[in-house]
Amino acid sequence: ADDVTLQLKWVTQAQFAGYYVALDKGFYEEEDLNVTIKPGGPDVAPAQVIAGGGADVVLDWMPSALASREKGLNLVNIAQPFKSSGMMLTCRKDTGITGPEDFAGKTLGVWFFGNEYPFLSWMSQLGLSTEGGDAGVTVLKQGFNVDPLLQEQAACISTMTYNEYWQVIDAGLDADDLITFKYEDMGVATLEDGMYVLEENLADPAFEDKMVRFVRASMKGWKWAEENPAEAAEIVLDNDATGAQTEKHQVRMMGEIAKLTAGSNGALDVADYERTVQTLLKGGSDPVITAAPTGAWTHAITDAALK
Amino acid sequence: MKSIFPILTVVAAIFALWYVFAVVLNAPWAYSKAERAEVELSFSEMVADTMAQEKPRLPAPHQVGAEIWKTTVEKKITSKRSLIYHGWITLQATALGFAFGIGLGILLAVSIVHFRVMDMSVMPWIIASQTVPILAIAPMIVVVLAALQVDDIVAKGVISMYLSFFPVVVGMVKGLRSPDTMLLDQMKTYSASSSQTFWKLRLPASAPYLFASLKVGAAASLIGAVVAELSLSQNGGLGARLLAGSYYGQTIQIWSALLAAATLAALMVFVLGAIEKVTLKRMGMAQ
Amino acid sequence: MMWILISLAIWIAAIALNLFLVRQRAPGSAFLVPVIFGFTVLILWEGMVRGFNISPVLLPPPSSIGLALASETDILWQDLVQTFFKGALTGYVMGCGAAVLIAIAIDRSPFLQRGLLPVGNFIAALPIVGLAPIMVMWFGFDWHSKAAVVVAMVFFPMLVNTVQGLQATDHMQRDLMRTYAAGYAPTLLKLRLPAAMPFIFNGLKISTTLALIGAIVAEFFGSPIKGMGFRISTEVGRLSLDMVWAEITVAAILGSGFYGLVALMEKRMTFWHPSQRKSR
Amino acid sequence: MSETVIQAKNLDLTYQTNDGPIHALKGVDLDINKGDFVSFIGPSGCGKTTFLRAIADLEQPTGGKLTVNGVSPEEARKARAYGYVFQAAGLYPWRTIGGNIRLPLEIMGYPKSEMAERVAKVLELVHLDGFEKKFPWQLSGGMQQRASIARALAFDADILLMDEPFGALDEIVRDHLNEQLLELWARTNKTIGFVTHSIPEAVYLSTKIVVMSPRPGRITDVIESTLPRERPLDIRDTPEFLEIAHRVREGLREGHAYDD
Amino acid sequence: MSETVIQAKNLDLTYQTNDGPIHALKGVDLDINKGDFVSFIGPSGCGKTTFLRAIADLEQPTGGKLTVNGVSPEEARKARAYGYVFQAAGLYPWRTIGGNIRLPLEIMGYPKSEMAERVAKVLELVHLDGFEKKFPWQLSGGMQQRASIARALAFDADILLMDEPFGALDEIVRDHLNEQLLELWARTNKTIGFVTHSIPEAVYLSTKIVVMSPRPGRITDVIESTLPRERPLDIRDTPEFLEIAHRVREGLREGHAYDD
Ligand SMILES: Nc1ncnc2c1ncn2[C@@H]1O[C@H](COP(=O)(O)OP(=O)(O)OP(=O)(O)O)[C@@H](O)[C@H]1O
Ligand SMILES: Nc1ncnc2c1ncn2[C@@H]1O[C@H](COP(=O)(O)OP(=O)(O)OP(=O)(O)O)[C@@H](O)[C@H]1O
Ligand SMILES: Cc1ncc(C[n+]2csc(CCO)c2C)c(N)n1
Ligand SMILES: [Mg+2]
Ligand SMILES: [Mg+2]
Repeated sequence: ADDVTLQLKWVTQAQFAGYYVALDKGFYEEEDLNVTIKPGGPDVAPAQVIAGGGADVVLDWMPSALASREKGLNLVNIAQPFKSSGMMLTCRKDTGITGPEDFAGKTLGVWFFGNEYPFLSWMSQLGLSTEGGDAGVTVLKQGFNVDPLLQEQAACISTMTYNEYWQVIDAGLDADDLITFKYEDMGVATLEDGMYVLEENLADPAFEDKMVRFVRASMKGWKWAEENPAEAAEIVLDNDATGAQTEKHQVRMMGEIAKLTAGSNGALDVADYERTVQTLLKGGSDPVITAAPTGAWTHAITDAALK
Repeated sequence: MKSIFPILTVVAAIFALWYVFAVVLNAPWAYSKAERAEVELSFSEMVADTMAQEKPRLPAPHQVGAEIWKTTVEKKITSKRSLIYHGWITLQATALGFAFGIGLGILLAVSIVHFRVMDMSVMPWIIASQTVPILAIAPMIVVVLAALQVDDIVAKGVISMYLSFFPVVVGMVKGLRSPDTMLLDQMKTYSASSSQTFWKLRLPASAPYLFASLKVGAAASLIGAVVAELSLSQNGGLGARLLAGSYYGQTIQIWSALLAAATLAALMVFVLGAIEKVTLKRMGMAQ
Repeated sequence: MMWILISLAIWIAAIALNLFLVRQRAPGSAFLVPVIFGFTVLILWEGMVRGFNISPVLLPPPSSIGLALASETDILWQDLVQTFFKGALTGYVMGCGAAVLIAIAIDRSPFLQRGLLPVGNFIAALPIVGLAPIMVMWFGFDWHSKAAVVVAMVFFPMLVNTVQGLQATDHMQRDLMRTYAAGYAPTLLKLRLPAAMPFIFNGLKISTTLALIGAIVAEFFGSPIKGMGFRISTEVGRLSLDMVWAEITVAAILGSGFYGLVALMEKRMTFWHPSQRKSR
Repeated sequence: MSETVIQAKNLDLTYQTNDGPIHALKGVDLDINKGDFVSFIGPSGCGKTTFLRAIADLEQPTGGKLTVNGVSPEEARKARAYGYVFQAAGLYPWRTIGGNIRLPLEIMGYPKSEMAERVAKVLELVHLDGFEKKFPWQLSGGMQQRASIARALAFDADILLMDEPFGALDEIVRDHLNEQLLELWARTNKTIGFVTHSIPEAVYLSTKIVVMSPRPGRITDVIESTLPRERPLDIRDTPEFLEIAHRVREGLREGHAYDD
Repeated sequence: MSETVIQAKNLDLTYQTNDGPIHALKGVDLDINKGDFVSFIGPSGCGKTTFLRAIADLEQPTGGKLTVNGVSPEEARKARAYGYVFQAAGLYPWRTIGGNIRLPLEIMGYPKSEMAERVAKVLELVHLDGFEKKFPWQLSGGMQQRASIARALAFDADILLMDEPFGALDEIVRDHLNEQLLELWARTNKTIGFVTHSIPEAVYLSTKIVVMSPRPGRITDVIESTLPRERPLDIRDTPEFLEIAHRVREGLREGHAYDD
């Protein structure tokens, strides 16, 4: 069997259910692959891991991947199981926010570590400075959890539809107390959780073949997970080394994830790609990428895998 | 044994303070919940609520205690939800890192004591090395070591070593230099070789210093292992547990992982203290 | 290959130079020798990175770190003010000050000492990375929480050292005070505190590095969009490793400088202590 | 007749140690009068230091009765009746010689001007003028010991307790300081308790020589000196002196065991 | 005639310190013959220890010439010619008394069986038999000092250098050890260099008394003893003894300054 190491972007959770399902259900084995899944964490940069040779494939958000490309690390998107973005800004209604026009003068929690690009782009489209003051917004680097919103340290925080939002709800705030701004709806959505490999590796036909099989098995896993959310969540829980996840949360997450993967067969939609690039190029004073990248994606793998 | 009672008193005082803080820190959430539900909270209802929140700002001691009980006694130790399981994983990395740290520390100390060049050129940089925030470079170390096909546990050990070798170097240098001039001169009158001086004088003389710094180093290597597990969470461990808890705002879980880590450190210090006592007694250095 | 050979050659030459300097006991060698050593490490690093073609997103060569240091001074300075002066220094002063005062307070009670010291050691063993998110939760994301983490980090090492120091008087010195029928205050001021100075400084020195690390690490768990810890964690995500290392360099220089400053003060104030007098 | 300053009646002092009790003093009876110069001599470990410390309220007797100036040692200590010179110099390394001598004066609240005057006076007495600004570790062992004597002399204690103050000094300096001490004693009429290992020193200085024997520490002989109060150095060659010395030596040689 | 073991010619030794150079020895000339017992006496800080250390190759002379057994002190040290007793006992706290005495034997590679024998012999010599298994801190100061002397005697060094070995002992014990030392010396014909502060001790023990004066350390007098080699303790009351003692005292009193 061929060895493949996959580096996740975050800790083991239903966000990555497809891969765990493929592993658990033997889909990888059927393709004669021996797959190792490495969970990530708050300070694991997948791009760095693949550069160091610690992984064959990584999951990453497209803004980070394109930024890495500009830094000279040639990442190529080979598959895109996530059709839509799950990122949104969740605000408390009691701060008086009813729409993006009310952001001025407020404190907003944002994830950095490469996740800040769509946000910065959005703010620059809204014409809001991120330097604070009455005319701009005060940005705070949000940690791993939703505390800033609960503690009223921020008016809004970044959340994922499938994760942090529900943590806010679990903490006791009601959906009626909250107002959310999905990046999809704001027109600043960027592609999340694509599979990336190094361009130079793709030159090797053996590697390419390995990836074809990997993508095929992974997509099989994803579709299985979409259809069997409860069992998929169970598989994720079994694979969580920390034993910290709860079933309730993972089942719910799986349900939300299924909404994001729905509509993707794994192949990158070029229109989505172009929209992401456009969003990033409009990134204001400190743009993520300075020019439209070339060669940042390929359909070669998915074409072979999905035929 | 004399100190059991004072320790218990202090611990009791800390628990009392802890409860007070738990009430004070958790009260705002209790009130805001009540406000949204549009009910009035009496003081005792408020206190009761602060003792039983799911994600309190500061969990009450009994909540942490119950969680620890649940995750140690009531879980099989092979379960991923058992703190003992995670503690064991962390302990392994700690032990490895500690062993590396002792080795590197003693090696450096011996060469610093024997070679002036080492003393002058390396010592300032050893101090500087400790001002580098380990949490910042831990992920990079992990990536680089993974690239070199090094086992994960060894990578954790290396990070843990980074923190633990320092106290060992400092203590050992002090210890190896602790024999006064007279004792060294005496060796000279015997025309002892420098290895004889090392084995018969410097090394035994450094024993008390070594133990003192080993205790500090043990705690440091545990911190190192926990930090490493933040970047290398796939195998579990108390650090991964801490991270997961903090990611989901599970304060009770954070505190129980924290207490488990501190207990682990205390255990190691205790064991080292016992070894120290026996060794020094056999060496005749403890009255 | 060239790079590797050249840097190895320079490395060997520099070691020989250092050996020579040390043997000659040349004036200024206490300063020169470590500096030369540092430079050789940098050259070796540069040579290896270039020679082995290591990707700059893994480990940048010192030259590009130097470039970042020179070109991004504004950001570096702003981060330094936020992290060092606001977070670390405030926490350092408050934590060390409180520890000394409390050490003096419990010094009169052997009961408290016997109880507090082991518990203090236990708490000092708490991994602060675990404490940091809690402090951010309690004290907000700005520098106050960073100072709080620093306070928590330096408090117990400082307490333990001071309590030990206050007990460091020998029997005879205390008996002497007794024969003078000296009260508590004069004994404290004229005997115990001066005798405790070497220990207090020991604690202060340990705390310098702890303070900086604590402030930086705490920023990983939530911060405003400036500060050394913020920059390090953000720039890793952007793969700007040169900037990351520039911040690390600043941290190391700052930490060593802070340590050196306290060591200098120690030399001034405990000039009388044997460890400061003989140089062996 | 003359006023009794220190009175010990059947004094016991037992140290409790892990290995069991050590009887440092047992059934000690002694009267010391005002203006006496009393030397304690005896083998190492016989309880000389212990006795001095008990007088100064640094140890608590476990039996018998001890009064100083008619009151308990503790009250006498609180009334600042003692000047004590320890077996080792015990100077504070962070204070200059002058600062060390000033220490008791500061604590006892002497006025500033008087302090300076007193420091200068005692420094001269022990021939350390000019060393006021030096730190202890810049002086030789002998000079340190002299500074510690100066410190005990700087304030007006009625009772001077000295535990082998001259042990670390060479013979010439020792002779000189012996003379000085006698002179000071004659001038001030202090009561002095003095521990020494040297028989000639004990005989030369004292009006009363207390010979002790070890375990449990007992007084085996109390010799009243027949020498005049006025004592030139060469009194040490007189037959009278030698006779007393002989008696002390005999007293010592009794109760002596080689394994101290 | 008799063979010269230690020869110093115009010896200088200057310490470089932060405050400038200290001339510890200046123009020292001295010959010591095989089997001599030489005492060094002089005020504190005059360079006695420094001279002994120079002989043992623990300090480097800065001028003049020093030979030991015809070779340099370093070669003599490497040939293990010295037994050195330091001013303080300097026993290793982690070794028993027996272990401490065994230390030099281990280093010099004596066979196991001989070690035990030698340890037993020297312990008996200093009256410490039965204490072999005790640790230093379980002994009184005097016993420790005796153990340190035993350690220096355990191996066969031709030259024994002793720096105030008996300073911490009381007079009776001291007398006893003086006798023992003389006996040992007579039996083994070692060459002994001995520093002391006590005039009677110097006179009682030595064949040659070297009187030194301070800063810079010089030899002011070398007195060849006229006493017979066989010396009972009461030789100290003979006029001959007193006369030598007087000469030593005079020599000391010259060059003496009180500020050591
Ligand atoms: N703090 C103590 N605890 C236990 N035993 C003690 C203590 N101090 C002294 N002793 C013991 O009491 C006895 C008398 O000791 P002390 O110091 O009075 O003797 P000394 O006559 O002054 O001897 P030296 O001439 O050696 O100074 C000794 O056996 C000693 O070991
Ligand atoms: N390592 C050193 N560095 C600088 N000066 C020194 C050193 N050792 C001794 N001295 C100085 O050299 C002089 C002679 O010292 P030495 O120890 O030989 O005197 P000593 O005759 O043995 O005195 P004592 O009787 O007090 O032991 C003294 O003034 C001393 O301060
Ligand atoms: C330091 C840090 N960086 C990024 C994220 C955001 N993030 C990356 S992947 C992912 C999906 C999981 O919900 C999320 C939220 C974070 N939380 N903390
Ligand atoms: Mg005594
Ligand atoms: Mg000397």
